[in-house]
Amino acid sequence: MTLNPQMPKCWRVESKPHKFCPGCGHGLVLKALGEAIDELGIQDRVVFGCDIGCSLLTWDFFDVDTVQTHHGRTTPVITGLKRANPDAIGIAYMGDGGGYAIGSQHLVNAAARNEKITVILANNTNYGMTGGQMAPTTLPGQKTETSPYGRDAEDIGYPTQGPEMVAAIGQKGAYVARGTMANIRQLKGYFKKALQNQMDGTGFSFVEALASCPTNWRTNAKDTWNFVENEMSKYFAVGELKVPDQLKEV
Amino acid sequence: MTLNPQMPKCWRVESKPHKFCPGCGHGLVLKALGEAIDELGIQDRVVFGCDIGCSLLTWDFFDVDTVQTHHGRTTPVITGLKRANPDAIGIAYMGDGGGYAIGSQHLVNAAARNEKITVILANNTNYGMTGGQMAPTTLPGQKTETSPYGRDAEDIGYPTQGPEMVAAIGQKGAYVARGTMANIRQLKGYFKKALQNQMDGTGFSFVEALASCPTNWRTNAKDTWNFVENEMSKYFAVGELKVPDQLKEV
Amino acid sequence: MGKTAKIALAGEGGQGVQSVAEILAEAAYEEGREAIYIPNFGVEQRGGVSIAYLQISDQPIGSPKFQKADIVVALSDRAVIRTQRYVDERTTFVYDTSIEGVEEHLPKNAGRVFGIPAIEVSKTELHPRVFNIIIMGAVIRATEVVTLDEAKTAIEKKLGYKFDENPKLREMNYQALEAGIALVEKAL
Amino acid sequence: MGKTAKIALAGEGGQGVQSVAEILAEAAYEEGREAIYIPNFGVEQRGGVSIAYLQISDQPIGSPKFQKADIVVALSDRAVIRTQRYVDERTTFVYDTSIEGVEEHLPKNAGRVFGIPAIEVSKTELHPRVFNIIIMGAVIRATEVVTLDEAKTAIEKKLGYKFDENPKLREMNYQALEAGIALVEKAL
Amino acid sequence: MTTVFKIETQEGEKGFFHIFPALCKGCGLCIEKCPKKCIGWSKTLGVYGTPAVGADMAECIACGICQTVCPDTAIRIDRKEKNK
Amino acid sequence: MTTVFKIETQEGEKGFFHIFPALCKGCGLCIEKCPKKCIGWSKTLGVYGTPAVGADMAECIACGICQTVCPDTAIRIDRKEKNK
Amino acid sequence: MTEKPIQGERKMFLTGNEVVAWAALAAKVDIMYGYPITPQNEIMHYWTRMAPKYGKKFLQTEDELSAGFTTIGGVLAGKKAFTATAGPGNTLMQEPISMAEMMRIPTVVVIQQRGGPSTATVIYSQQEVTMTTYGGNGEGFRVVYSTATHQELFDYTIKAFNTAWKYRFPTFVLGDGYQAKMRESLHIYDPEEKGIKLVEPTPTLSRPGQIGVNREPNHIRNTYNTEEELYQIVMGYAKEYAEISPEIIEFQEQDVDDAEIVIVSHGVVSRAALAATQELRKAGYKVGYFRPITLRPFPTERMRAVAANTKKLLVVESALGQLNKLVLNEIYGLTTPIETLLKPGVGVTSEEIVTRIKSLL
Amino acid sequence: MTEKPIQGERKMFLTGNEVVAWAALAAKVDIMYGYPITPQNEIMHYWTRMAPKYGKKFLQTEDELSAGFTTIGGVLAGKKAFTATAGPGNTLMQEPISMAEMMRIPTVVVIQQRGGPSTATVIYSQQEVTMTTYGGNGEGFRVVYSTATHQELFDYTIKAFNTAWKYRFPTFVLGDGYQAKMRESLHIYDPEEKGIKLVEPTPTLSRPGQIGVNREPNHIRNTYNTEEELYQIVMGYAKEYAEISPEIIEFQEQDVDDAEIVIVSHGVVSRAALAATQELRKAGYKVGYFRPITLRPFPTERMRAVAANTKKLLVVESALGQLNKLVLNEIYGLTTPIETLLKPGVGVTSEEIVTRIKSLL
Ligand SMILES: Cc1ncc(C[n+]2csc(CCOP(=O)(O)OP(=O)(O)O)c2C)c(N)n1
Ligand SMILES: Cc1ncc(C[n+]2csc(CCOP(=O)(O)OP(=O)(O)O)c2C)c(N)n1
Ligand code: SF4
Ligand code: SF4
Ligand code: SF4
Ligand code: SF4
Ligand code: SF4
Ligand code: SF4
Ligand SMILES: [Mg+2]
Ligand SMILES: [Mg+2]
Repeated sequence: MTLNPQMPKCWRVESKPHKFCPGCGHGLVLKALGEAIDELGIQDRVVFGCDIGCSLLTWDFFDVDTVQTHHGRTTPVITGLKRANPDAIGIAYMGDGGGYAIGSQHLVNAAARNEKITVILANNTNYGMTGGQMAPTTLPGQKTETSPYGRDAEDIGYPTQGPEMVAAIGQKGAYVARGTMANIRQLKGYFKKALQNQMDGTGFSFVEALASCPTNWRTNAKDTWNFVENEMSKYFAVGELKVPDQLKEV
Repeated sequence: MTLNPQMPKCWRVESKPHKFCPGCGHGLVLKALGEAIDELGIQDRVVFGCDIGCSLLTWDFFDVDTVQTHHGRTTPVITGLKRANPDAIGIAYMGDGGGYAIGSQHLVNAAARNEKITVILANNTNYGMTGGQMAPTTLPGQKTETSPYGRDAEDIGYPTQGPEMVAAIGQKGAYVARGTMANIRQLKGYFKKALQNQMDGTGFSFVEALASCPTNWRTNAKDTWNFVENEMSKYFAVGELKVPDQLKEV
Repeated sequence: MGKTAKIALAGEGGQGVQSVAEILAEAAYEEGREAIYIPNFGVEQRGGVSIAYLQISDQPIGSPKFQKADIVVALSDRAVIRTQRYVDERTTFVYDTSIEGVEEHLPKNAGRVFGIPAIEVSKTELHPRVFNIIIMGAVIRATEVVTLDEAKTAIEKKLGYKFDENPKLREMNYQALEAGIALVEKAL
Repeated sequence: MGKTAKIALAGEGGQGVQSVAEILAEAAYEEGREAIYIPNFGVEQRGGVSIAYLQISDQPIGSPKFQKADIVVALSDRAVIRTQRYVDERTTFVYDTSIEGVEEHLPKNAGRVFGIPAIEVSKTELHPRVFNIIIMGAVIRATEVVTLDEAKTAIEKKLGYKFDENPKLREMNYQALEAGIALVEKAL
Repeated sequence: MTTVFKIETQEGEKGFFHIFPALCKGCGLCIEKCPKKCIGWSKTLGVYGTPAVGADMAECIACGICQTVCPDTAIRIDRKEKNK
Repeated sequence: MTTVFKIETQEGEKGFFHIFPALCKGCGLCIEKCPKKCIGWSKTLGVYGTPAVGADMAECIACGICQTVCPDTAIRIDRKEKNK
Repeated sequence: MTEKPIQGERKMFLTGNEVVAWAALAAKVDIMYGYPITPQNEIMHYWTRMAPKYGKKFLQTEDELSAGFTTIGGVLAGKKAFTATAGPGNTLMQEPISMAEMMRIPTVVVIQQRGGPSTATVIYSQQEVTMTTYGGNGEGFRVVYSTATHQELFDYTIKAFNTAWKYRFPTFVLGDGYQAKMRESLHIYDPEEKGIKLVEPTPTLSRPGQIGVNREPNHIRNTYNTEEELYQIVMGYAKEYAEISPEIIEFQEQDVDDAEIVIVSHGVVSRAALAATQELRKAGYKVGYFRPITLRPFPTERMRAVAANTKKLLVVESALGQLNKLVLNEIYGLTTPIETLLKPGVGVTSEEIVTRIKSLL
Repeated sequence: MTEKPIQGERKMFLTGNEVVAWAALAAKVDIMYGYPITPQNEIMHYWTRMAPKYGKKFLQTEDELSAGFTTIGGVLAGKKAFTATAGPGNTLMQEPISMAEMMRIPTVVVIQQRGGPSTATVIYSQQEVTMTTYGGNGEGFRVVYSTATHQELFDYTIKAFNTAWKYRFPTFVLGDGYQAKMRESLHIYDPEEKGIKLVEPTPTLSRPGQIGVNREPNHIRNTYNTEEELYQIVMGYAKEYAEISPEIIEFQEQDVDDAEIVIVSHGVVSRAALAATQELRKAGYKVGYFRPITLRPFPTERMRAVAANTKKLLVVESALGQLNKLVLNEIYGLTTPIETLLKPGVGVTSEEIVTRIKSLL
């Protein structure tokens, strides 16, 4: 008997090892997502859209129908698809740049319209794909390629509070949470609720996941964990921000 | 002695009567703004930017330096100007469509970066300039040209809570309020604080003003007031949402 | 009428020139003729002059706008000024005589220029609300592009639902139509 | 050398081919010669093969990329495959002998092909971290585009600040450079 | 101010009601808000040819609300000083 | 699954530690998270030519944390059933 | 609910925007996505009034980027989807359409041109020709129908969906503010009753079936890793586009055979050009009329033949030479002199053309 | 703080993106606004490292729309401001640049072209020529410098600010991914020390003084009410643009006088073309080289003269005929046959050109 890796069933094994860097948080986030899809048994119905950002590397990541879209535009593509085919389970996967910067009008308006889709956003405090520029989520003092002397929060603000913003504009029936790669079980739970909420037709679902980018952070494994667990958590509170009634007992 | 109309001093008399429809809320909002500018004595320093929307009709409304920009893009134009010349007092004036739909990425990111500018948004629950289509702020059941059978909140959500969203993403030092044309004195007070906050260099300032659009609402004077005071107020709570410390005693 | 009749109607926002043009176009269409009606529209429509461009012909019609009109009807001071450009020596220019100080703005180059007291008549003899129907009557008489009957049918189609509620309205509209015709006849 | 030397260096992300190319380019530039160095870059750089294109000449250089290289150095299996396209009958193709099963992928049409045990040497004789400097030595010897001295100056410029902290490093780098030269000499 | 607007003034016990017909668009917002319900349509035409407004000065208390709510600054209220 | 990954298995008292070198990118995240600090670099090379990992099975408690935190599913832990 | 929107053929007197909404219903469109902009608004107004009666959908998006990308989403779901825009909205629409071009997504976009550059006027122009045919960071792999009458607006809107779904290149119906807002008569009809086959849409994503059992997942992408990969893709598209072009190309002409001067125009301006041609012919002038209906692909072969066979061309348009450039791109090598009558942002009347032609002959 | 960034002249070995950042410093640019995109990122990286040392500013915006519009804001404040982008970012940039075109705002944008359409590749192409010269819903009232070497990248970036502020048309420096990422040597210098006068920027808004006392407020607009108003504006711009074009136009040529075939190329491809020309000349082939440096305005007069004087043209570019269209637009009436070597999204080497020329002669 050959033993196989403990990959989620919906991961596309032919494209593994995946294209992310060593230690990349995207891998962990997508493992949690894959398990959530498996456990809900929805592989056949999922349409996965990935943004441009390191998320683009997932264009053949899952054994589910997948569309690699354009930077910031995954939310409208999945929205349009879901509106046209309400039976599909639409997942829009993106980074903090794609979701909070160039695609923020789509995010807040999809939330405002209570689109029945699930948006998952990997917050790694920088623009990973383009080589580590400042993102809306970059921490105060954090050095990036476009904040070489550290982000000056007086001048350009503190990190964007995405789920808080979405919760503020979110509607009755919306599900909003922030998880972390440091707690995969919890993160998977959030993903399951976010997908269940869509399947129930209740409302918009949004989960931010704190994720590592060791390449651009220039961190070793130890510092990577430290950054995720101790630095990011100073600014980004993990937990559920909005849970519709029908998911409360879950 | 000839008596003159009680126009704010900074109104440009040569362009009056202004170009708005009879009973248009923009006129009242801009009266409050004009008085705020007068009382602060900042006419020479103000740069006023107007959006495309009925606000475009203000391109020669004030005797202040004015730029008529592009639909949704007033926030970045004023942001860019303020960054280049911090002595200017930048006002970005727009409608609910320009601010919450096509320009929402600019609004939330200016708020997130705590840009030292003042954004004023006239919420008239529709797209006035283009002839009365649904806006993010359209009330449930309200008929517009693109919601001819009334806005279906189940399908496309309840009205966007703009100031609430801005407050959620807003930073320390930000000023956020919602006023109404039904209370001009209060509205003027909000505008003054919003401008003072910019002059103090404390943070981003945002005021939404509930405003009438009798033309597209197809209301007579009575129904216009009724809609502003009784219908809109069901969904839009007037008041201050975020007041930085230095303005609290004002 | 082999040739295309070109008509420009201009007035203030509330004066209803667009519906006059639309009804006339519908009437011509129902008569089986070719008609193009195009409103002017722009960002200043909020407080601007409203112009309706109407062409009626027996042949397919070219450009929806035209350079010079056969007949121009201008119902306000600003309308008189804005429509100058459509006037040449073949144009009949009709204006409302109640516009204050209009004389100095009237086109010098028009084929003929005459005023009708339509606002006055609507206020005193009929009702301000049928002012535009008087104008319609005037246009019908001045251009003869549609028959009175077709005009009535078109009005019926457009406003019939209101007439059903209040049959007196129908009466008043027909009177207005005829008043407009009469005004032009008197002026001619 | 009147002619332009065209060099393609390819390896996995961590193997440092880009800095080898950059240092060589700097060395040539410092010698007063024309040099163009361009890295490959693409969305798959995350886990992809990294290629450095280097041209050194006495005249202004045309296109920054080229069709066929004078020398190709490929340091991994995938690098061997990806660089096939730059090989023709005038190309010298250098690969690392420790790549498992590489033989079947080696280009058939290359002018000459030879392997050097650079990975091995770096692991056993020197230190994995100077692997790329060994490669640099190999390239210098195989192409003779820059002198040993200039290469040393360029390394000094690039890594000098590290050497200041730890002078032993300088020693090791120079040894690596010479080791690379020796490896090629042996293979030739 | 270089532009001068024609003014029509009505005087009452508490003050003056001035209307600038060239600014009045006849929206009626003032009529609705007058606490004394003493504003009505006037014979004078406003800027768009619709009636401007006037006040019944027997009723007007010169509270100034009409001035405040006019989006076009077409109304000006001048209170008479109490002591005078 | 049509793709088969080569596997290296280590057995300990509590269970099996399997590593798929073709999936291991040598990021070290597992090493940091092992509660027993019993994971280290192995002689086997991973997919990028960097060392893969292995466990000191004397220490390993088969808690599975390393499996959970590996972004590349390169580790598989199989616990031995208690009763067996 | 499922009643047919149009039974048989009917003469109607409509605005162009109404016509588009009717045509979309006739073409069995499932969903419209849109963002308001003058002069296109009434397409959405009519659609939102009529669509629900026939089980059709509408989504008003937050901007034109979203309108374009949601349209793409709708198409990927296998639905006939479209959007409509104008001017600055068209500028933004180039981003989603570039993606549709890259990924061969059969989106349909109706453009009602207005004045440019930027916000300019909300009224009318033919200044969106370059952008609609070749906009974005691509190579113009689109189909563009430029209509002149309400009848064509109806016919070509229906056709646009067939073209898009058959060839999978984004397809535009290029109208303008005049066509949008004016009323004239036309015949509306059910295309299938007329024997026009409607191409069936098929889903790219969210297809029925079980993955690994009776279907494979579909993975579609917008990004390539190497220059060479991209080159293959683009050249493949170019080849395909060239091959299908003869099937798509349409044009209209009159009196060109013996013409000493041929008026070249497109869209609504060609109405004036045609009227001018007729008037001048009556007056004995040897004038011809040529009008590309497809601006992409361009009727190169016929345009060349016409140009070669006459003494002069007069290109007339409500833009500063955008049609003229398309012509110049295609007829190089000829020496027939070209005159132009270029009126960016304003209408052109037959009188002007007549005057101009007379001055040229 | 106020120390000069560059003293005298210095030879350096830099990447193209570094060169742009240095050039902007040399041109006394006050502020850069930008959004990351490959292959332009390092312009921002270098700028953010160097700028604060010289009291310069930077703002990273939420997208390219914002980058363009904040740049407009900076310019209106009277500061030298610029942004840089590529590919899909350039597509979005057309919206703000259309406004700059309409309102005559002297924005400067550096483009490092990458593969298209849409996201495509992050690497290289010359597929943004049509969009950069004529993008948006306008008439192409812009200036576009296409550079080939790092020296030019430096020279023309400096010049771009002068051109923009002198003529008040939006000005582009059109590079590409190769130029962005490659390292080669160049001389950087302080332009004023070299006698190059830098045009002083002036504020449009937020000017000093007291309104009504010693200044009037400025009101600038993007919208017009009637077609005729807009027509006046656009035709006025067209006239002005035509008048200043001769002052702006630049091109480069070699061996065209007796050439039997002339290679036409621009940007980085012209390096290969020049090398090919030299090689072929050495081998005795009568080959010439012509390269427009300004793609807008185009060197029409000289291009026509060159084309008229040779037996054949070979247009070479890393796009599917975008330069070719610019050429065709300008040389109509000639009959010199045109051949093309079109390689969308991939580099062109001198070897390829040599081979092609040999096959043509
Ligand atoms: C319109 C457009 N602008 C910019 C880019 C360049 N770009 C690609 S990915 C990216 C940012 C990625 O950051 P994020 O969304 O946080 O994802 P990450 O890579 O960090 O996971 C940017 C700016 C682009 N592809 N398209
Ligand atoms: C890019 C772009 N898209 C669309 C439009 C059309 N447009 C002009 S104003 C407007 C909406 C105006 O609504 P709002 O912002 O609420 O202002 P209001 O007129 O209601 O005051 C729209 C959609 C445009 N000018 N530009
Ligand atoms: S760059 Fe960062 S986010 Fe992107 S794959 Fe690498 S580690 Fe992950
Ligand atoms: S349309 Fe509405 S918002 Fe616009 S001017 Fe008229 S009343 Fe005001
Ligand atoms: S001042 Fe007061 S009482 Fe008098 S008219 Fe105005 S609102 Fe009425
Ligand atoms: S005075 Fe003012 S509020 Fe009253 S009707 Fe006139 S415009 Fe309206
Ligand atoms: S199973 Fe637990 S104890 Fe064993 S190696 Fe993994 S993390 Fe360490
Ligand atoms: S096993 Fe997984 S977590 Fe551990 S080093 Fe390898 S890839 Fe990283
Ligand atoms: Mg990120
Ligand atoms: Mg509004």
